[in-house]
Amino acid sequence: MDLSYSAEDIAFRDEVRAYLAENLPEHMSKAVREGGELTKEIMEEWHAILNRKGWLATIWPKEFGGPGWSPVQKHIFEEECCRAYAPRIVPFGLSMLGPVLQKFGSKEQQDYYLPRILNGDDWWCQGYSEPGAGSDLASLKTRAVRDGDEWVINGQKTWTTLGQHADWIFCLCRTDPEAKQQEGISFILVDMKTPGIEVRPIKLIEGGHEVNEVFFTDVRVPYGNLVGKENKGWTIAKYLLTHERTGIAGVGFSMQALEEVKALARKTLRNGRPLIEDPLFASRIAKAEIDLEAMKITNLRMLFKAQQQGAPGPETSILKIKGTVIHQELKDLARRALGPAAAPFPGYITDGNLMFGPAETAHNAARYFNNRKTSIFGGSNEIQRNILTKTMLEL
Amino acid sequence: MDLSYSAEDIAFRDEVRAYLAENLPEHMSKAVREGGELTKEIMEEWHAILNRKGWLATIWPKEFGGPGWSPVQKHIFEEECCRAYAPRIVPFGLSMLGPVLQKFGSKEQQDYYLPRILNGDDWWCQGYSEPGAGSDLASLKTRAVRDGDEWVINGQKTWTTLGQHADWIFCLCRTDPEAKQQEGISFILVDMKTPGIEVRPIKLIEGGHEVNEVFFTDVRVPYGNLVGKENKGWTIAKYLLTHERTGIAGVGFSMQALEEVKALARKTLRNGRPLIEDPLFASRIAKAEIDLEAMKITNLRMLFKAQQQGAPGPETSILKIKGTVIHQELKDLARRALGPAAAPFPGYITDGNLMFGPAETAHNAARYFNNRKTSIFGGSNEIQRNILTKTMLEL
Amino acid sequence: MDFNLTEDRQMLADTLNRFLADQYPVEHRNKVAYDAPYHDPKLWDALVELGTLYALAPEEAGGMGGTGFDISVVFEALGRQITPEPILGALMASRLLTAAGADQDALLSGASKYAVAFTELDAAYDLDQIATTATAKGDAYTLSGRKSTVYGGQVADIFLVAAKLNGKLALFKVAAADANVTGYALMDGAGAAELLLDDTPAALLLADATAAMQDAIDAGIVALCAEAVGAMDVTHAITVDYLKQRKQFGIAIGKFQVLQHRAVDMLTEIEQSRSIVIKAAAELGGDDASRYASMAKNLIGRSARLIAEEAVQMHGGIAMTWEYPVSHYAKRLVMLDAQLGDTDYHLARVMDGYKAA
Amino acid sequence: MDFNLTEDRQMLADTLNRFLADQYPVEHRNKVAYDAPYHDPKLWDALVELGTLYALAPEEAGGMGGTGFDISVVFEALGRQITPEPILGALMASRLLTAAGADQDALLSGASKYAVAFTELDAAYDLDQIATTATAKGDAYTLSGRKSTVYGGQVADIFLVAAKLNGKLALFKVAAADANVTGYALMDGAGAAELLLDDTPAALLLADATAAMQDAIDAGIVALCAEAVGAMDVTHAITVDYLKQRKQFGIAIGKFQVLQHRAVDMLTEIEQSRSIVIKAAAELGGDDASRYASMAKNLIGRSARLIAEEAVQMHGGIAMTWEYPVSHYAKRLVMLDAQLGDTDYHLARVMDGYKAA
Repeated sequence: MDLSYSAEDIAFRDEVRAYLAENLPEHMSKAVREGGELTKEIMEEWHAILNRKGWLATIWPKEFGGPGWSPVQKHIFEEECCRAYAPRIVPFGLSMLGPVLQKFGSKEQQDYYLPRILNGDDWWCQGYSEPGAGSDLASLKTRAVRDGDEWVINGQKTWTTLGQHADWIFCLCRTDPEAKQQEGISFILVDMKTPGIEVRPIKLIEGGHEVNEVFFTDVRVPYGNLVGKENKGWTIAKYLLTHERTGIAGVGFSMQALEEVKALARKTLRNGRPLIEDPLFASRIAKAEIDLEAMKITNLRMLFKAQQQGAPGPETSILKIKGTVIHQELKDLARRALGPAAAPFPGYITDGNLMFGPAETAHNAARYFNNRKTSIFGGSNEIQRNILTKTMLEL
Repeated sequence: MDLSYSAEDIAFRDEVRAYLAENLPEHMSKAVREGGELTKEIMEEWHAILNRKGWLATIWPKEFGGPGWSPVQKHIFEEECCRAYAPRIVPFGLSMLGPVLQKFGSKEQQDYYLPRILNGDDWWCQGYSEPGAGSDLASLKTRAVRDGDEWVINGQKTWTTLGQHADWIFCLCRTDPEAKQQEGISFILVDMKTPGIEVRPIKLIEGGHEVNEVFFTDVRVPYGNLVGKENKGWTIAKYLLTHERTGIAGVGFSMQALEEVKALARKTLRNGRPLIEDPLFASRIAKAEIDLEAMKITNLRMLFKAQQQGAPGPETSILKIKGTVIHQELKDLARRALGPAAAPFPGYITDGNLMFGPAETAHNAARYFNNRKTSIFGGSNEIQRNILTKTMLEL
Repeated sequence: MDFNLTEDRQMLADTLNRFLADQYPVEHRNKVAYDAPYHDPKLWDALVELGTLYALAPEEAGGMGGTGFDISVVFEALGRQITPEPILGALMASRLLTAAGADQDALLSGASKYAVAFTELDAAYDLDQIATTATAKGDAYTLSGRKSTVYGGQVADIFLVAAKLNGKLALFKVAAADANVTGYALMDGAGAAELLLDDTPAALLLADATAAMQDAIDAGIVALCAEAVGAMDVTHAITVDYLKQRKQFGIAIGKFQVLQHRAVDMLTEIEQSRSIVIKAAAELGGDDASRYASMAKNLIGRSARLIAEEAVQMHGGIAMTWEYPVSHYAKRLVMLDAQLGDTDYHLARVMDGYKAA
Repeated sequence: MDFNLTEDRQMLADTLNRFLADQYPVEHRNKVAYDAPYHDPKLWDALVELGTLYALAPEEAGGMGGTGFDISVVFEALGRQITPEPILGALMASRLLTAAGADQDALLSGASKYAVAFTELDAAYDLDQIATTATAKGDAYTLSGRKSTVYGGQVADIFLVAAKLNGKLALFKVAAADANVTGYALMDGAGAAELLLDDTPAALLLADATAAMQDAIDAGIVALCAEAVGAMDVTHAITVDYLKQRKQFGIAIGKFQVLQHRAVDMLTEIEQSRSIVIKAAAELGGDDASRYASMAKNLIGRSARLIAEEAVQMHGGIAMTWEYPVSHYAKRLVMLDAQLGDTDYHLARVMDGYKAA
C-alpha cells in the first residue's frame, strides 16, 4: 500500500506543470476561471497547442499519435490541467470517435479521420440521444436505409453538445427495423454539410447554448461511412460507455470548485465576518472537502485496479454517482456564498463599477444550474445505480 | 384559518392539565422520564386511575363508556399526557379490539368483553404478524380449522408486544386455505390460558423484553370466539389499519424528546461550554425543532380534515413517515449529546456515585436503538410510501 | 381551530389563480420576466385592479387585509405562476409606511411602485451590517452608500432605504428620479437594481426603524415562503404528470419504485412547508413572529432546493431546457433562498434563541 | 502508487480473518461481550499468539509493524467479527510508551493489559478540558480525579492516565491495583471502567504529553475507522444476502428498486469510507496526521450511522432482535462514533483549519 507517486511520476507531473505554466495562455485560464461559455476559437487554439506538444490525444495508443502514457500519467495530466484552469478538451473526436475507429474502423477510415482529428480539421459531435431515447438508447428511431452505395438517413438527434460548431457527426441509426431493440443499429459517420441536415439550438436552463437538436431529412452519405459491421452498432455504443471511465469522477473539477468556494468564503462578509468563519457554512465546505478527499482515493483505487486488470470494472459507476454529487454540492456552495449577489442574470452587469465582486463569480448561479446536467447525462445516476445493482450486488 | 383552540378547548386543556397534576403519581412520571421499561403494575395502576375518571377509553363512543370527546379534545388529551410524562396506554384492548368489537362484534361479545377491558380484567395482545408475514399480512399461515363447536388453531405469531402480560390475544387466522390471499382469513379471540399456547420472549436489540413469539399447537377455542363473519377477517384488519391514525405522528412524544435533548445539551459540557452553544449540535436541534413545529401543524391539519370528513384519509401516511423520522432524529441527538457517557449498558451503573448524570439519561442509547422499530412496525415507512404512491400520486 | 380559508380569502385565491392561469401562461411569463422592464406593466395594472395590493394592508392603513393569511393567499397564487411582478416590494413598503403612519394611497392604488432597499454587498441579510449613512442638512437629509440587488428596483418610483443616522438604523424615502439606479434581470426572471447613493436627497420616515424593518422582513418571509409553496405544488404536479406520461424501457417511468418514493418524499416536504407557512402567517405581527418566520424560511430553503433538484433530476434532460416550465420553477425555488436571509442565516437565528433561554 | 497490501500484511489479514471467523462466531461473541469480564481471555491469548499486538508497534519499540496500514489491517479484521477484545487500548498505550521511550515488552507479549484513560465526564473528547490533577510528592506523584468510560479498563492491569501537572498535560502510569476501578459492559458489547483517583500513586511517563497523546488518538482513530469498515462490509453483505432470500408479496425483496438503490448507496459510502481510512493510515505519524484522522472519523461517523440504520430498516423487524447478528453490528457501528471524538467534534477540527489558513 503506497499512495505516493513514483519518482518518475513526480518528474512527469513537474514537467506537465512547467509546460502548462509556460504554454497555457492567460486569457484562456481567465476565461475558464470566469466560468462562462468558452468560444470555439479558445477551444481550437488550445487543441492546437497541445497537439504541437504531442499531448492532445492522451488516451490514444502511440501508434495512432498518442503519447503512450500510463493510466497514472493520464490522471496526473488531467489533474494538472484542472489545477491550471486549462480549457477542457472537447471529447467527441478525441475521446470517443478516436478509440472507436482504432478498434472498429477500417484502415482507410483510420488513415483518413484520425490525423484530421489531431489536426483539428474536423470538429466532431455525437448523435446518440433522441427525443424519447435518453438513458434508454436502445429504443432509438432514426432510420438509415441502404440505397445502392448510399445510406439515406431520416430522423432526429438531440442533446448534441457543441453541434453548432461541428463539421461531422457520428450517429447511431436503426438499420434493421425488424430486429430486436439493441440489434439492427449501425454506427455511421455523417458530414454536417450534407444537404438535409438542420441544427437547431436548445437553450438551457441558465440561458446558455451548449446543446442542439439535429434533424435529418433524406440525408445521403456514402455506404462506406459505416463503422464496423452493419447492424452491430450496439457493440460500439457499449464499448464507448465502458471505455475510459476513470475521468468520470471529475476530481480535478471538484478540486477547482473547492478552491473557488474557499476563496469566495474568505472574501465574502456575512454577519460582519468572513463567511468561512461562519460555522454552518464552514461545516458545509468541510463535509464536501472530506467527501472529496475520500473520492480522490476512491478514484485512484479504481484507476489502479483498471491498470492491473486492463479495463475499468462496473464499480466505476460509483465514481459517476458520488463524483457528480460532490461537484454539484460545491457548485451549490459557491452560489450560496454569494447570497443575493448571485441573483443577477449573467451578462447584465458589465459595468466595472457595478460588478458584485471578482469576475469569476458572475456565473456562479448559472454554473450551479447548468451543472445539474452532470447527474443526468452519460447515463443518469439512477441508471448507474441500476448497473451497480446488477453487477456489484447481483440483485 | 385559525390555529388557536376555542375557549371550550382551552378550558378542557386546563381541566386535563390540572387533573394530571393532581392524579398522576410521581413515581410513574419519574419512570417514564427515565425511559426504562415500565412494569405491568404501573401500567395497570394508571389504567385504573383513568378509568375511575372515565378518561380511559378516549376513542370509544359514549354508549360504550367513552368520554364523548371531539377529535381536537382527544388530541389535547394526548398532548397533555405526554407533557406530564404519563405512561402510555396499552393500545391492544382499548384502541384496537374495542373499536373492532364495537363495529363487528355481537351484542354478547360487546357486553362481555368491553367492560372487562375498561376494568382491566383482561390484558389483550395482538396476533397479527407471523414470521414471513410482516408488512405482507395477507400471506399469513396460522390455521384455524372448525371442529364442531370449536376452532382448532395451529401456527405461530410473532412481534406480540407485551404478550408476556396478556390474558387474551386476538388473532388473524387462515380459515379457508383455498381462497385467495386476502380472503379466507378470520378474526378470532383466544384465551391465553388455553392449553397448547406457548409464549417465548424475543430479546430486542437493546436487550429489552417487549415482544414475544406465540406458538399455537392444537389450541381449541369456542366457535363463538369468532368476531364478525367467517373468512371476512381481512375487512377487520383493514378497518384497524386505517382507524384512528392521527396519533401516529407521535407529536407529543417528539415534544418530550425535544425538551429532553435541550435540557441535556444545556447540562452537558463539550469543549468547555454547554453543548447547546456548540453551533453544529445546536443546528441539529434547531432543524429537528423546525421540522417538529411543521409536523404539529401538519398533524392538526389532518386532524381537522378527518373531523370534517368523518375519517382520516390516506395522506395520514405522511404523519407516520415524517413523524417517525423526526422522533428518531431526536433520540439520536439525545444519545449523541451524552457522548461516551451513553455507552454503558443500562443497568450496569446503579451506584449513585458512579452514575453519569441524571437517571433520565441512563437509557438514552437503548432508547435510540429501540426506537428504530417505529419506522418498521405498523406498516413500515416503505409500505407507507407505497400507499401514498397509489392513493395520493396515483402512479 | 379551523384550517379552512375564510370565504373572502378563498374568493381572492380563486380569482387570482384563474386570472393568472388565464392571462399569464408560462411562455408569456418567461418573455416578460427576462425582457426589460422584467415584468408586465399591463399585468401589474390588472393585478392592482383585482385588489391584490389592498389585500396586503390593514383597514386602518387604507387596505382590506394585511394579516399573515391575506399575504400567504396572494403570494401562493403568484407563486403558482412564478409571477415576476414587483409585489413583494409593495408588501414590505406597505408594512413600513404603516409603521411610520405615512400615507400609502399611492402605493395601494398602484400609482407608485415602491421598492425596499436594505441589502448591501457586505450586508446581505443582517440589518446590523448596514453601512449606508444618512446626514442631516437642516430639516432635510442626504444618503450615501450602495444598495444592492434591490428587488423590483428596476421599475420603482420610490425607494424606502435603510441607513445609519446617529448610530441608529433609520428609514428614508428616496425618489427614483433623485438616485442613480441601474436595473437588470435576475437569474430566475424578474428584475432588481443597484442603487448608488451619493449625497442623495431623502425624506426621513422613521428615526428608529429596526422594529419596523424586522416586521417588514417577517411579512416578506411569509410572502416568499407562500410563493414557494405555490411554486412547489405546481412543480410537483408537473413532475408526477411527467412520470405518468414518459416511457422508458417500454413502461411509464412512474412505475419505477425509486421515482415513486422520491415523489412521495417531495410531497411530504411540501406538506410540511405548507404547515410551517400557516404557522408563520398565524404568528405574523405577534411577539414570536420573527422566530417562526425564521423557522419557515429555513424549512422552505431546504424543501425548495429538494423539490427543484429532484424535479429536474426525475425529469432528466428535458427539465434542463429553457423551453420546459420546470426549469423556470426550479430557478425560482432555488434563488428565493437568497432573499431576506438564507437557510443557514435563519437556522442560526433559531439557534440564537437557545442561548437566551 | 500501489493499492495492494504487502505480502506480510495480506498474510496477517488472512490469518486473522480465518481465525476469527472460525473461533469467534457471533453467538460466542455476544456471550463473552456481555458477560464479565466482557471479552474472552482465551481469545485474547490466541490473538496475542498470532502476533496481533506486535503488528501494532514499530521495530524500534520491539514490534514488527506500527504503521497506519499495519493498524488498519488488524482492526479491519477485528471489525469483521465485532471483536470485543481490548486491543485499542493496547495500540494507544503502545504509541504512548514508544513516545516516552518506555519499555513495552509486557504489553506486546500480552502479559499486561493496558488501558488509556483520557476521557472525563466533562472532557469527552477534548484534551484541553482534562481536569484530573497530578501532585508531586518528592520524586513520586499522586493523581486525583475521575476518568470515565475507559475502554478496556475493566480488565486492565495498567492505566496510562492523562492529568494536569504544572499547567501542562502529563502522562502517568497507574497500577490497577492502586486505583478504584469499576468495570461494566457497554451497549455495543465489550467493557469499560470508571477510574476513581484519590491521591492515587502514579509514575510519571511524560511531563509534556500533548503531542504523544494526539498521536495515540490519531492512531486510535485509524484503528476505529478500519474496524468500522470491516463491520460495514459484513453488515452490507448480510443485508444484500437477506434481500436475495427474503420474500414479500411473493417476490424477493431485493427486486424492489427502492431497496436496490439504497443498497447501492450503502456500497458507495462504504467504498468512500475505505478510501478515507487508507488516506488517514498513510498520513499517520506525518505532519497532517490529525487533519486526515479527523476527516476519517467524520466520514465514518456519517457512513457508519447510515449503514447501521439502513441495514436495520431494510431488514425490518428481524434486525431489531438480539438473536440476529445485524443488531450487534448496528450497535457497534453507531456507538463507535462516541469514541475518540464524534462526527461533529472532528468536523469542527477540520473547520478550524480554515481559520488558520
